[in-house]
Amino acid sequence: MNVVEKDMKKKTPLVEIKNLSKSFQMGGQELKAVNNISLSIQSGETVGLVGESGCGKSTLGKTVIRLNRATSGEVLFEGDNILSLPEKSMKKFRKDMQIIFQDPYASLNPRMTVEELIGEPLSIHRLITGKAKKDRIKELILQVGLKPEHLHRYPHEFSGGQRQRIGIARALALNPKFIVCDEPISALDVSIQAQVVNLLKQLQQELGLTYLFIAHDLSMVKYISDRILVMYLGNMMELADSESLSREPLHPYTQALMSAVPIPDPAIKRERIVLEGEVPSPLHPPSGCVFRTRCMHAMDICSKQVPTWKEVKESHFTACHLYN
Amino acid sequence: MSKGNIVLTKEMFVPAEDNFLEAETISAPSVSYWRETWRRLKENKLALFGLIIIILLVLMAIVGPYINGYSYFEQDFSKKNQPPNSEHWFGTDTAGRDLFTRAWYGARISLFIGLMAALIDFVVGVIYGGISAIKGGRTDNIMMRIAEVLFSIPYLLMVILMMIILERGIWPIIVAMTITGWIPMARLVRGQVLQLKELEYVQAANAMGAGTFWTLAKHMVPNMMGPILVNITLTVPTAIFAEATLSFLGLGIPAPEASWGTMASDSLGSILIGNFYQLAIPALLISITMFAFNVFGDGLRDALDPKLKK
Amino acid sequence: MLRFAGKRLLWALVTLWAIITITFIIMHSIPGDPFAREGKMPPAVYENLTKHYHLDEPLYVQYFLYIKSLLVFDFGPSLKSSTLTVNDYIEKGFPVSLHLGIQALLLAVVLGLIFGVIAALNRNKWPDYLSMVLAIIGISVPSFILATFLINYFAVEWGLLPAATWSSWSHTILPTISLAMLPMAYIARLMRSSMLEVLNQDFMLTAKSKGLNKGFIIMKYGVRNAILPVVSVLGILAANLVTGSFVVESIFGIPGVGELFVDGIFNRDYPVILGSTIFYSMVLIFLIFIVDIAYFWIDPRIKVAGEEQ
Amino acid sequence: MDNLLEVKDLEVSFYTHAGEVQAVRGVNFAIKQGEVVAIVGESGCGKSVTAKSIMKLLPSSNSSYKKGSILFKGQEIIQANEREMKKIRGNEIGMIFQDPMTSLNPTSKISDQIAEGLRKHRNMSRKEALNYGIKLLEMVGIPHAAERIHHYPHEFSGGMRQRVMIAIAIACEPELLIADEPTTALDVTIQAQILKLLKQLKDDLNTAIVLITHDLGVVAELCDKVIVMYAGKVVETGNIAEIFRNPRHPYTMGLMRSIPRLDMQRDENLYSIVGTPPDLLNPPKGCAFYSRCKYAMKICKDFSPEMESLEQSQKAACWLYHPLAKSAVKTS
Amino acid sequence: MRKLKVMALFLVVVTLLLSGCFNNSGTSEPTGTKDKPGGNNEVTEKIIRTNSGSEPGSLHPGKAEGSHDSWILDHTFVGLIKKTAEGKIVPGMADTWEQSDDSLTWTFHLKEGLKWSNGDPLTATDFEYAWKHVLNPETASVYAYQLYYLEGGQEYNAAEEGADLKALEDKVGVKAINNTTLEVKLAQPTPYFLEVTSHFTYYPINKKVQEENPDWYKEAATFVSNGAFKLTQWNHKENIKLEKNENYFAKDEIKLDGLFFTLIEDENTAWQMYQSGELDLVYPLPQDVTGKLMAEKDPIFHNGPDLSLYYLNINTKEKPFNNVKIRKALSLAIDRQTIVEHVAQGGQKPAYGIVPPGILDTKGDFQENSGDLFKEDVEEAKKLLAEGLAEEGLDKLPPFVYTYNTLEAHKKIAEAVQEMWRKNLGIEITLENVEFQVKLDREKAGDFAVSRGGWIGDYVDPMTFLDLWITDGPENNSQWSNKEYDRLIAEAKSTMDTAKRMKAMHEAEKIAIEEFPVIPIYFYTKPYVVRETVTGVYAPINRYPQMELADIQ
Repeated sequence: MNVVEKDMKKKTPLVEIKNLSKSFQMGGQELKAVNNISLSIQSGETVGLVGESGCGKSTLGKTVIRLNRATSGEVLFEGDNILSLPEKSMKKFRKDMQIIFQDPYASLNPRMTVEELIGEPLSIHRLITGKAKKDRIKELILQVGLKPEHLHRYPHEFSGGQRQRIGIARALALNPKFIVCDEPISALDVSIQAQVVNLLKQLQQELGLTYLFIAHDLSMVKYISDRILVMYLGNMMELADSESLSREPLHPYTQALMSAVPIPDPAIKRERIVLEGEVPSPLHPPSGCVFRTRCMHAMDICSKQVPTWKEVKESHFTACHLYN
Repeated sequence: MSKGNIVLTKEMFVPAEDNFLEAETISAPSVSYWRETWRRLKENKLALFGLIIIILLVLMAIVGPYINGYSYFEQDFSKKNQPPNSEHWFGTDTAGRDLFTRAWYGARISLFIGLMAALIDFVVGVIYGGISAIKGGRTDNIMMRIAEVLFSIPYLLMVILMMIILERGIWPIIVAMTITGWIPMARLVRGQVLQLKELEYVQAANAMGAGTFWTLAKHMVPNMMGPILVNITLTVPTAIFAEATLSFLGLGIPAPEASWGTMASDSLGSILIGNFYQLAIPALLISITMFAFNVFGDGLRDALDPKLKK
Repeated sequence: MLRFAGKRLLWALVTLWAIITITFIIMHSIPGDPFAREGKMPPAVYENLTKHYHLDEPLYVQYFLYIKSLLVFDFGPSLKSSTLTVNDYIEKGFPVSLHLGIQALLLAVVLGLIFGVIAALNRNKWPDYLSMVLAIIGISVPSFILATFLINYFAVEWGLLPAATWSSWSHTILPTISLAMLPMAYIARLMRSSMLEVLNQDFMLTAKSKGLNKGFIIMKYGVRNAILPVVSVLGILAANLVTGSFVVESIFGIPGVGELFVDGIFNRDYPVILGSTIFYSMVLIFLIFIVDIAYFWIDPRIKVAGEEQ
Repeated sequence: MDNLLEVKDLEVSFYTHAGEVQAVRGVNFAIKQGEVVAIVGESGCGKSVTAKSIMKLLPSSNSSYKKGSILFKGQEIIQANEREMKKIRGNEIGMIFQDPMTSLNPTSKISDQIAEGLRKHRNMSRKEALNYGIKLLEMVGIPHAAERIHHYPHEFSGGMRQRVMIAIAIACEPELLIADEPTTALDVTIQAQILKLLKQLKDDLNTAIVLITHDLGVVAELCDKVIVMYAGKVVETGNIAEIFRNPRHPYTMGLMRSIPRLDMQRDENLYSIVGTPPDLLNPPKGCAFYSRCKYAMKICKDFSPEMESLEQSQKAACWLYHPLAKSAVKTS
Repeated sequence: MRKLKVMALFLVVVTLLLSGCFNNSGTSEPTGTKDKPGGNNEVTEKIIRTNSGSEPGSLHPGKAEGSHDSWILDHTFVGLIKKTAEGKIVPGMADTWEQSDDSLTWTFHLKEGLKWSNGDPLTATDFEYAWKHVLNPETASVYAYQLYYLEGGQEYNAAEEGADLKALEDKVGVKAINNTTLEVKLAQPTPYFLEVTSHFTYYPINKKVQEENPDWYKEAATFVSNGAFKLTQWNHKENIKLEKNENYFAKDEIKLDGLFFTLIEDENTAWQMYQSGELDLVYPLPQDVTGKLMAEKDPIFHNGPDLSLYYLNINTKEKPFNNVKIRKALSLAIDRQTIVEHVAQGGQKPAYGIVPPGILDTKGDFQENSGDLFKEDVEEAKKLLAEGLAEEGLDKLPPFVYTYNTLEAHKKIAEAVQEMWRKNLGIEITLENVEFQVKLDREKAGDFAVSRGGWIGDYVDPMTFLDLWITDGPENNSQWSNKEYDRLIAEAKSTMDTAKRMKAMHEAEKIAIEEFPVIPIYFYTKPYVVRETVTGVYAPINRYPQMELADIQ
């Protein structure tokens, strides 16, 4: 992808998230899972979404493709606000956006054969039937590196990685433009993770897909993403090119995340930033900067004022009082 | 590096070309979920025994009333209160009717009541519980409250109401069985749907643009079948049991038809004059049926629960 | 906790109101008349009776009159008894049904749990089969048959226990057994499946890895966790037991409240129908509330709704 | 040899309706006092089964030790009866499980769950056990331990629960701690905390640790020795420096190379091992890795390689290191 | 700590249960004759233990209803007259009485020195007060119509709202002339009036007690009566204990110390309690047991006559049952002997008429004098059916429904009748059991074809049966109407001439049997068991077994 292309697409983002918030009601209290997120995703781009569990990244992913009802904000898909559409007209958009789930065991209906699983989106949209459908399914299963002989088997007969590939094939069936990858590799063995990531990358190149890639593991995200958004407690912490983010993480949280990644090399000894404590309850987020309770640079102002989101360097945004 | 009898040659150490062909091969034979369940069920001898009894009962209900040439209603007072003998295998009742024929005729009615009650419970329960859980929120709340209220309204009052609305026959009994019988089923389904709703494959279906009905039919019902089936195997005997209790209150099926419940309640007095067998026969049949369905249900539960997989 | 209780109370009142209203409608929509009988009743007598019990008023007036008297906890008179009011019936009958119900419940719970645990620990072996067969016998014999058999053998044939009535503790044994069999079997089955599930949990392995004794593990790790589903059904079970069983009470001649539910309906004794329904619902709602509290007590994970830390 | 634990030729099988699953097919390793050994491999490779075998925690109804021996301080575990095992479990060997969310009894307070082992193995009074429990919780880094000990598991987060699990496992100061994927279910930041804790424990208590993981990153941080398992067998062992510097078995190489590094370029393709591990119901008669191996040779299909010493402590089971195989390596 | 708490709770519950909250702890359940029939002689108190269905609705004579209420009232109260075991009328509270020539005014002279069980003197005023109390519309007495024989009785009871009740009350034809003289004025001559005064609505109540405490009848402690026994213990819904009333005028005739009624509804259980020695007298009995005991001629078994008829209503307004031949065919095709012998099993008498035996005619028994008014004849029935169908233009009897109310005994009879009709006439009918209330409702609405009916005589006179089927009679569910019948009944009602009355009633019965508005099945009996050690129990035709004069050996 050359620079010119990139610039062209920049003008018409495929997905534009504007001030998106999502709250849940918990025993009469409001849990802000996603708080005021804005993000544009260009066509053909992969945006990584990183944060610890419970930071709202999955909720964001699901809200963007309207698996959850947003509390406020907009999601423009090719210019249309899909959040305000009636359920009926939403079906049209469903073809263009898909999701791959985290748990390869839970995301496939155990009572269906692989053929039924992959063919399901085709059946729902009644796009093609009969032989055409059979052929398409065969094509899909080959595309994800499995064999047609697997079509009549049930999910439980496959290994985690194979299942994840079945899930990918299913997501591809409708030729979507945009896929939310909701931690697709977290549940897999390291050796299998590479398989899946390579496959996703390869498909992106072949089919021009756009990904929102959610993970809690920076190393893999960094590898697959063009840009990375770091979230903490439902809030945006930092957004940048994956290169510049890993080279020069600005937000202390990002720094800690980077540091936490274990390096498979006993020779490298480094001083790790180990974050103390746990993520606070999202029911009672800290005042001001939500990260301040675990931040080694926390200042007075952090508890009083919410840091503003600003572009500290070119295309490198962060919300931290350190950069005020 | 040679291992006793293996002779290693240089040719063996050339790169294998076709080794990747087997990389994704699954060697185990394909086993579908239901076949796996059936196999596990077969291992449970008691459950299998239950199933065989159920099949036998159903068979006897079909052919039993024709076997020895008596009718279920013909009275012959000269032969009343005969203990089981070669002519009347189960003996005769106080009106000289053949108990063997009546018992199997009763099996028809009792099993029919049981099965219909289960079927209606299933249909109503799945629809009600399903809608409640899928709609969620306020609708769910209201629907569940309604069920709660219904549960507290005197059962008998509704039975009598049904008997009046539906007139005579077997249907008021069946409706009476199900009038609140579906509520546990609805609760079960609701719970299951709530759980399944969160499962990723259901969400995946939503993401594909599947409608409510599709999700319910394709993903939810098949995956709830386990608990539902188990519940059904328990509804059948419960309905048979409840019919017996209604018979005790005199609200059973109309005479001279026989159900196990009416036979049992009719012959309660027989134990007082030593005609033990008149009560024992329906009581035993009810017990055997309950037993069969219960052990089968238990076995089915075990077989269907993948967590209990060895 | 108080807020929670208050909320529950409010809900209970709304539920009760709905139950009263629906029951009121149903009972007036089925044919029959509390004063109808096989005999001549001159119209005047009939009118006097209906006037006396306000049954000549339009239904909505009767409804409001009833609700009004309910507000002072007056369930009204019984149309069939000029001696006892519905309040009297409940006051006199409930302690008896309660006593019998608690006894049956204790028996059912204790035996049910034991059978269930034994069955689960010996899954698909003979103790499992044996305890399930025992439990299923409990489920399979309708209580009216069981009661008749029990009286016939224990009282008439062997003379070990009194046949019926409610006059000493030995009189309570047979009805307790008759009443307890079904819930016992139910609890045993529930406990078995719940216990099987718990036995497969990770923490069972943790317990084992600590080198604890098997009995200790089974009790503290197994039963303690497996009992939760049993507790959750205990509310309805207990409500049904302590409000009496018509069958058992009428066979044993026990002066409980069980007969109210059936006799009231058969006699079209409207205040009794309503009174017994409300009474049952209140007991049910109360017991479910208690069970929720108990649940909270047993299962620390459950936070009572509306009560966040 | 002052080996704390010695596993020799261990073979463990499970029996399912489909037949015998040979989960562990001959495993050898030894652990010395205070040593940290990692057992690495994909899920289903038998590493967890090996760990549970050491504690005799496998369900007796459908599994059996086929062969081999497990010697713990010279005592044969396989022959030990329940009474003897009870003395070992929790007392001399502690164990941490993968999922801290399900490994604690949800209906008991933490205090009870810690105290149980102490009271049994150390004959402590209730009060002593409680005080000691608080000390343990402080040791594993739980703030306000004196107060928190009275809480229930669900009141702790995942990371905290894993700390509690660790506290329980080390309560009786076992000489061996088996950690079965202790960080897999945790977030990276929490994983870092737990690893730090384990490292510190090892230093403080001189406990030998068997760490089971599929994540080589974790191994590099903590361990002295690595055992790589594949399809129920050990395919490579060695000390950590050797293995990371120069992995010899193609499977180990693959594992190493499939980990993305932060310094990797985006357009570089990740190395990946194709395919899936074989079904242990019918294990291949040759090398189990044959169908996924880039260097596979004809011999690998039919003959299983033996473990071969390659470096000081490094051993691998691969035909590539057979004298006859030189040419084959070159061509790949 | 928690374990301790749980243990403590458990102990509390268990102690609570074992100590028991039995109503009658402290009060005694009599031991009576223990164990085997034949009893033993260790008994110090002579108490008969028996069963009395469910809790009495009321033990106030003016409010009571139902037979088992009256059973206890019979033993606690006594009216103006009493009846002997043979059915003879003897003085009760009244010593003598006379009627005016027009038979409209009766004067009763009470015995001297009568006392209530609490020692209060019993006067004629108590009778006047009691009767007027029953008739008072505000009392809402179910059996008020039993007093409609009195002049002004019906008018008072049927008073509209706002009417001058006092004035109406004063017009009621009962008056205490002095303490011992009661004057009664009747609305019309009533030949069986004397008989009627033995009904419990005519029992006196203690005016003083009633006025001071209107709830006196609800508990044993405040209960005041004038009969052979007084109520000393009433554990509601459990049991009732009566003890000998020392103030009873004929207390010397009373040998028993008391009666103990266990309130148990289930007949089977009651019989089992007899078997296990917990009861001495059981009525009613389960059918099967009756049959067995009768067949074995067990000495404990007794069978009294009963003033009641089992019959089937036929809806004469509905086609084809408007056809007499069809009705008759149905009746003739029923084998009553079989029903009595094998189904009802209580030694009942097949009914070939309407009036049960036991009612005095001018000479002998009314029923015996009537004789069998028709004969069962299957061939005749077939012929009649064919003719009837032809007249109605039908070739087959359309299927119809036989409605009976929920009771084992009714069901068995219905099944037998169904079979007989099927076998003898080749007709198929459906049986429908409905709740009693629903059956009444349907009958009132004429929504039935054939329904089971039963009638218990209110007083011992054929009229209590025969006036059921007058045109538009309240119990005329068959909706049958026959002018001649109506005329005969009216004639019998208006005359005091016994011969004329009886003749008219015999004729009326004949008409009813010719037209079969109802199909009589059998006349009930009253089977009961009583231990052999108990003597002197007798069962009057319209009463439960009387134990007043019983004794225990």
